[in-house]
Amino acid sequence: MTENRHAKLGLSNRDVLEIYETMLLARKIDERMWLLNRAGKIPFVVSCQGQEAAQVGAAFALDREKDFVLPYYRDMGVVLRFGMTAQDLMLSAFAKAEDPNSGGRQMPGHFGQKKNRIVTGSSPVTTQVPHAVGIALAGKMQGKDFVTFTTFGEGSSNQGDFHEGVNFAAVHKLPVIFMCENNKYAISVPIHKQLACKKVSDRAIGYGIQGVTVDGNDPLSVYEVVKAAADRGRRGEGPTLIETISYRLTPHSSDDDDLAYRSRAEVEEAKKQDAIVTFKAYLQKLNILTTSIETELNERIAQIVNEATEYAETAPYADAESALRHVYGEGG
Amino acid sequence: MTENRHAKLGLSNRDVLEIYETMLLARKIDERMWLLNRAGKIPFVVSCQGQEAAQVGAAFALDREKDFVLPYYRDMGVVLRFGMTAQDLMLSAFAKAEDPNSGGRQMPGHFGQKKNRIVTGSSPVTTQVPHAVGIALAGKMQGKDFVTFTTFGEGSSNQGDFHEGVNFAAVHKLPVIFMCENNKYAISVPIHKQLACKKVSDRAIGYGIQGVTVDGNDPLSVYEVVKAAADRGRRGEGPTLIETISYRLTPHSSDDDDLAYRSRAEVEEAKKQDAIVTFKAYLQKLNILTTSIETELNERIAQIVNEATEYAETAPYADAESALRHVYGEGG
Amino acid sequence: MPVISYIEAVTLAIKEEMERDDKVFVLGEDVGARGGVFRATSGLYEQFGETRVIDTPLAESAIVGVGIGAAMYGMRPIAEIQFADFIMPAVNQIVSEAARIRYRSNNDWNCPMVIRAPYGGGIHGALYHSQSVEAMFACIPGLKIVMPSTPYDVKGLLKAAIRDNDPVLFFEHKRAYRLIKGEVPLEDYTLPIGKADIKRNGQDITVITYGLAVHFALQAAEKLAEDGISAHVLDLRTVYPLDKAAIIEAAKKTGKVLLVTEDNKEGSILSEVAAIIAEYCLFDLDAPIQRLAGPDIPAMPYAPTMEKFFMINPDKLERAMRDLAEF
Amino acid sequence: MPVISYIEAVTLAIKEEMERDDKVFVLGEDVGARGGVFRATSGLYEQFGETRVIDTPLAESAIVGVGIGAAMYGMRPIAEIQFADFIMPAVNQIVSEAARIRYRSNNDWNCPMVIRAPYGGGIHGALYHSQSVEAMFACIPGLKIVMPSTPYDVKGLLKAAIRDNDPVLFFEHKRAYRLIKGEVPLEDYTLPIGKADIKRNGQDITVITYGLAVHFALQAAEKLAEDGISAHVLDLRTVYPLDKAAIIEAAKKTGKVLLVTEDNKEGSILSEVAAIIAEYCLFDLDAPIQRLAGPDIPAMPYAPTMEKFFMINPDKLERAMRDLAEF
Ligand SMILES: Cc1ncc(C[n+]2csc(CCOP(=O)(O)OP(=O)(O)O)c2C)c(N)n1
Ligand SMILES: Cc1ncc(C[n+]2csc(CCOP(=O)(O)OP(=O)(O)O)c2C)c(N)n1
Ligand SMILES: [Mg+2]
Ligand SMILES: [Mg+2]
Repeated sequence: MTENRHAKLGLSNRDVLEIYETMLLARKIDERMWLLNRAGKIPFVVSCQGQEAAQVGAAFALDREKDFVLPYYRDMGVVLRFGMTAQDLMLSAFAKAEDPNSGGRQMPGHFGQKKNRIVTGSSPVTTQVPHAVGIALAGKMQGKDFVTFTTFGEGSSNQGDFHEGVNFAAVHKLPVIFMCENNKYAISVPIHKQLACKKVSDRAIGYGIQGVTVDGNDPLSVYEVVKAAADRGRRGEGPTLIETISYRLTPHSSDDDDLAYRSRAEVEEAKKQDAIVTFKAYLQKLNILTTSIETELNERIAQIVNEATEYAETAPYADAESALRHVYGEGG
Repeated sequence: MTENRHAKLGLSNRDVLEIYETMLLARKIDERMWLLNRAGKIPFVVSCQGQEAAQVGAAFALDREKDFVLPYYRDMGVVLRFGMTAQDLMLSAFAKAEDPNSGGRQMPGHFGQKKNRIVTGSSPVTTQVPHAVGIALAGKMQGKDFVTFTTFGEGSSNQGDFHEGVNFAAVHKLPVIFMCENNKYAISVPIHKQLACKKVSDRAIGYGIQGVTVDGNDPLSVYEVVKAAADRGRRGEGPTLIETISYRLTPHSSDDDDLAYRSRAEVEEAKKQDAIVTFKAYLQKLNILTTSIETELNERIAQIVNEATEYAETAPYADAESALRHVYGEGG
Repeated sequence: MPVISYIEAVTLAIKEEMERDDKVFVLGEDVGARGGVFRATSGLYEQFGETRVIDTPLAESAIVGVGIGAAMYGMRPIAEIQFADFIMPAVNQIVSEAARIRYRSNNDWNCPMVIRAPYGGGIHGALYHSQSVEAMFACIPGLKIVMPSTPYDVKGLLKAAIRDNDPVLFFEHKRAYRLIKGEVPLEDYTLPIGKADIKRNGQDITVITYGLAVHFALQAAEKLAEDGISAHVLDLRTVYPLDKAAIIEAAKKTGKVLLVTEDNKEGSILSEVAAIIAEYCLFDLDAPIQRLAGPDIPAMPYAPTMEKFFMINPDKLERAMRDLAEF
Repeated sequence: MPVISYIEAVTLAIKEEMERDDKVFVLGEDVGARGGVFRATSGLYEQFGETRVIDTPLAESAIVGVGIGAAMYGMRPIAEIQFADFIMPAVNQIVSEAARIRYRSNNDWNCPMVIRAPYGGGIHGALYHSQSVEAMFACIPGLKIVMPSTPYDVKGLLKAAIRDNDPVLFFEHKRAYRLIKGEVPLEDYTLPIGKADIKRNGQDITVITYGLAVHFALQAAEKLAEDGISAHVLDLRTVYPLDKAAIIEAAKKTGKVLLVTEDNKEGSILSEVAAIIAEYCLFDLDAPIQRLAGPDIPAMPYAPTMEKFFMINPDKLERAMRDLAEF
């Protein structure tokens, strides 16, 4: 019989159910967005599918009342945990005025919501890494005990800003958690054409910081290492580089055709490790996710996604002229 | 009695004398430049003093008939070994038209001389790192067996171009030798404010390449590791990151005042390790550098430096209007 | 002559130059098996293999910097920046290095390299997949910046860029990729970098522009022609260094000048074009020099309302051209 | 009023703002114990300690990027780029990030940050320690670019920049640091970013410039005055976004305009100034818009012959001003 691994981590059955629910909600919103895209209702989707466990496991290990997150475009699981709603995400997908991320100015996946300490992001990869360091530096100056958490792909870990940012945090022993969501591909480029080290986390050695690689399909393992990193950070022991290993289950984005560079078989094989399936099985084996709970959960999520979609679809766009606003502070 | 360490490395007594002579010539040219600067005759000097052993030891391990070097501004020892003359260097210090590096367009220390495969350099640090990778890539494409050798300071190893360049070379297993001349300071900033890893060479692990740290005050140790790296590169075994540890014996440049950030005592202490002294002692103990050879050597070098200075001082500047030339290829 | 699309002209020019000279190679993100996210390099990986069509790590400064090294050695790299917006991390390598290799070495070294990037909006690309970035580089001596408008110009100018002995930034309008088709001769030809091209002869007003806007200008010109207004359209083609003589001649021809760009207005390529005209043919002008450009906001937003508001289009050009004609 | 140097005004402005607001801090290379390679931050390390005067690793993209993060949190970082030439590695953080934080988040986040850098030549700095880099950024909505000419303007504008809620690039002419001295009031004051300033009133010709060249213009104006030629001198002070109204008024005032910059000519700040004039007051002009600028070569070479050839100076201005007056 399956042993209970979450209790040891201080997670209650409610906690792990909530982790699963958040993962599932992310998956369902993402799947809906693909349907909307294929139906010609939204121009673009970039997916979290295959990375929900890493994202939600990590976000649960943070303090959503005070920590700052600088997610990258796939991190729907992170922002949901930090307070962004399905409706917020759908408003962004439909580029509507009410989108809290950007008022419809940015593509979906460009997260930002100050009230939830989700820091505004852009398209050029890895630019958020030094930002996470700067916020941690500010917190240290102001005597705060929050940590900052930022994510990026393994391909993006080859950008200069990764190096400069992590090095700066290491020198100043700042409470930053750098999490590389290694999904084996950067669009079409496989990891062996991106880097030659065994583990992305090996790079931590070159900065004199802690580095760890963990199974990105296991939310509990990710929770454990991120929790440890956050604790270290709060204790003033500096940054941590974490690598989560999983697989991108969808094409890079709705504009991509992944058959050009990887086989269906490879994708099917990866789907066997899909945490939505494996973590669900774990919860079922431990009788935490009973059939009744599951039905209730699926219905609730379906309703949330439906309502969010309907609301966003009918919500208004920003006026054309409003594009002129907020280049600079008004009367500032 | 002192054991002969160079024979084991396949170096003859003539070789080690030549290494010492090149180190000493670099030192004497550099010292003369400071005098000229203090006398108001040349506007600027940036020194090799304290790093000659690393530079000359490394350059001797390369094949000056085919390898390409991309030196940084302190590498007088490297360019002398690769065929640049004292006169060339003085012409550059005096910014005269005949300066082979730039025709008097760039400050001294911005080396470049195509006929000797010394690749043109600039002021922004670390930009030469990807260039070294690109030349190695070109060599591989063309089936050549040369290696490329590039250097930079430990402070400069924190630039994004270091990370991007080394990673690219690692992925493509290119014959590049990256040598970090760690002299403990980046202008006024001590190494502990630049990076937090124990050794700069630890960064090799994050690229999956060989890394080694060596005593930069011992030309023989540096020769040994660079030779091994060059051999590996020619065998198609990829790049190497080498760190040489020494100390910057002069202020950062003629514009710097190092008393503002380090004590005289610290500098005096470091001078005890000065390779010009210690390697000389080694050669004397082995009776390779006899008094007669030494006198002859000192006289010859003094004459070379004098003649170079006189020639350069009286040489003409480029015409004002010639500044308009070579922005683009002419008739190309 | 066969009719091909703008992007087919890009692919064909690279393919032919790679066949012609084995020193030519391609490097960039997803340029290999994927054939580029826009398919500009499709087929090249299959034809020339992964040693000459290199999928690089995700690092633009290295893409350009490694290319510079190879170019200094004597190769002719064609670096693809996936979107012009992502050229920013490579600015130091482009501006401090590529542009100055020849000058700083007093002609000892040079850097024959092409940096290609798709730019421009109207494709729901939002703030970071729609930008025009040419203005940032149009003040850097040592660089040449080509921005073609037709398949014919694309092929002739890209071949010229690849054969050029200095670095060339080659910006391709991503919306033109499949929208714009045109005749392209089968035989090998090049077009001169640095020369503007008269795309339409006219007497009443002069429109000076480049890229996709050239087509908007030509469409608007047809409309105006119905009302007897004849527009002269000059396509800059090379936006840096500018073809002064052609600009002066075009401005003098009608004395009424409208400058058009998709970029923001302040500090765009048009500023220099206006300055040249104001310096060399002020007294030939019958109207103030008009500029039609994007508003001075960072870039075009994602929402269709705001994107449309930002983008120039044939109607906006027609209106501006009529106003000028009536001045 | 005490007379202080241009660089003392920089130091004083930072010192006073750090005393006034503990959210203000300095980060950069050698800004600490060394007090900056030009000594612009001297004394600050001793007064405020290493937590508020931070010697960073040698990495400009991180200096700016970390500053942006701190600014988004609510701090007011002052990042020093050691030489303007070395701002290039930070372009992505400045252009893609700092400039767009407010816009892309629809006003949810903002980035109150100052990026200071010494620019300009005439100090044997050669190709990479002499450049003017403002033109590259003077096309990026979301940025403000300030380039003061006098100690009074330096102090008032730097304080305004530090208190500004958006990113400001503050370029200081390194040759002006010790060369230019002037009266600066003891009491706290700020000057408005975005406003040009008339440095000399005149009737016959208008000179529009900024930075060190303002002083060259004033010296030349005195010479011309001896011959009864009266020059109007407008100091742009903020080169992006430009003060259109002031430019138009200054141009109309005399109808003869000379634009001056130390930067290369093509694609400089002057291009936009000329375009504004050509668009708004063409018919008020009695002479073509003249530009005096550096040649279109990468930067000024090291050799004194070539450096002098590149640099503008009072004589070159005087000649250009006389020619214009006689037009
Ligand atoms: C600086 C920059 N270059 C290129 C791109 C285009 N691009 C977007 S995502 C991507 C691949 C990212 O791969 P990885 O970092 O592994 O993240 P993943 O998408 O696999 O999660 C690329 C090349 C970009 N957004 N920014
Ligand atoms: C990109 C860039 N930033 C700043 C500078 C100014 N600068 C010149 S040398 C130097 C310190 C270099 O230190 P290190 O890399 O350790 O080399 P060292 O001088 O100690 O040999 C700095 C900051 C520069 N040349 N390039
Ligand atoms: Mg990936
Ligand atoms: Mg050093």
